Amino acid sequence: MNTEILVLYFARSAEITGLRSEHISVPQVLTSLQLWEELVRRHPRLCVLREQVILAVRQEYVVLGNQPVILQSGDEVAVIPPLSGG
Amino acid sequence: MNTEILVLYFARSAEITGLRSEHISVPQVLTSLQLWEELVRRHPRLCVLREQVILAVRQEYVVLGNQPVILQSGDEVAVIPPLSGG
Amino acid sequence: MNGTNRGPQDLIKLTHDKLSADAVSDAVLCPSCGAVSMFIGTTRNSFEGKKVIQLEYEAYVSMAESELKKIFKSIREKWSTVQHICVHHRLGVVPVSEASVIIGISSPHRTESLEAVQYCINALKSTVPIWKKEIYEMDVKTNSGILQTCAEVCR
Amino acid sequence: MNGTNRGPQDLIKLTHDKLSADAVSDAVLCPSCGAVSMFIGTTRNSFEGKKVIQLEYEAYVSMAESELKKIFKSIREKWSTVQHICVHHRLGVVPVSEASVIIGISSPHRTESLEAVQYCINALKSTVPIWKKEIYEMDVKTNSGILQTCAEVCR
Repeated sequence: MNTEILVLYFARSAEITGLRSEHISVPQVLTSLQLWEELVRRHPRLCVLREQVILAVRQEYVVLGNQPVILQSGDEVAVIPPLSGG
Repeated sequence: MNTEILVLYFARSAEITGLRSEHISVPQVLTSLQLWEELVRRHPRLCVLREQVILAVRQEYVVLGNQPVILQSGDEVAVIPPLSGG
Repeated sequence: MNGTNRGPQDLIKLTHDKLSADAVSDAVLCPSCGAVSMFIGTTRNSFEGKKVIQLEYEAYVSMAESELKKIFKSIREKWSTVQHICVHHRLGVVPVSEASVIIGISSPHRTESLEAVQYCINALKSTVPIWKKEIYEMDVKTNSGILQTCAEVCR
Repeated sequence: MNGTNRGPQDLIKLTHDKLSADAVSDAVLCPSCGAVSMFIGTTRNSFEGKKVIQLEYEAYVSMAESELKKIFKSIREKWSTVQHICVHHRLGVVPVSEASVIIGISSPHRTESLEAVQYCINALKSTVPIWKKEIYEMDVKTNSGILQTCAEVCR
């Protein structure tokens, strides 16, 4: 079953997609890597970030891998390129 | 032979002697301990500082002991109670 | 504010305004503390040999605040006598030489706040979702005398 | 001042005026530096369980300046990338919660200035001829309701 989530793009991922945020529909249960691949399917140029990027799901960091992600309607997922604050 | 030096008193030593500075005549060559004892002879209550105090001769620290001190006319000697700046 | 003893304060501000060292030091001052340690991150005029004109910062604001609170919590676990902790981070354009971040931490004695500030800036840089983008001046000679700018994402 | 690259500056001020964190951070800012680390020593409201009303500082001024210069020299030997070093120390009466000393050090990267500030305040406390005297509030009950002050030399 699918659910609608809000995806936030920051830094280089925002430049690549040309978006700050978008609502998308994804499976309720998937791995963090599958979630990333879903984003790359929509924005193929995101693939250049593959080695550097992590996600934040409901404001908690999640590395790309086999870790299961369980999503509910309205959940916030963010694309997190390498940090450079301070 | 004696020479005239300027002695500066700081912190507790200034309170004890009631002086900020004074000119005194002392031998040109003596040990740092003898120099201290010369000051105590003039201001006996300084003796309470014996275990804590050091001197500064021409603005360089000198501990009390057998170290020889060679003084010239006008030299500045300071009584340095434990530091507490900062 | 400084006349009374408040409980330990966690103070966070993400702002487009210019930062002030006095504002941060005033925010963490307390009558029972003898020490305030601070770190100020400023915009450098060069990065990897290229001339930087200005920096631009963006943040995932709500998560940045929650990550900062996690850092503050772990500071209080490591240095229990730390009193107030304040982080001001600037967003948007920051010209060269101006502060992008100011951290201030107070403690009764100096060692705790000195160590905690060092920990705080290292943790901030590695875990708080904030990004800077350097705006470079291109080499004039290779561009027909026209000054151009080029935006790149900083690692 | 901040628009140009000066050579490394050693800045010392012993003053009876109120100190300012902004003044010190401005003094050490430089366009090629990304970091300013600061330490602010403030007057605590208690010492050894007694209530402190204010502190009074005195200095052997000329020697304090020469000892500070020795510290700056050894900082530059230990951390060669340190850019500007500034120490402002207040003299005379300093009310509770106000700054008695502010140290600011700039460097291209943060580690050097963070470590150098820690070294600087420790060295200052152990080698610079400055003394503080705490002015205490006596216990009212044991003094027939009359508030008295008692000057003692702080260790």
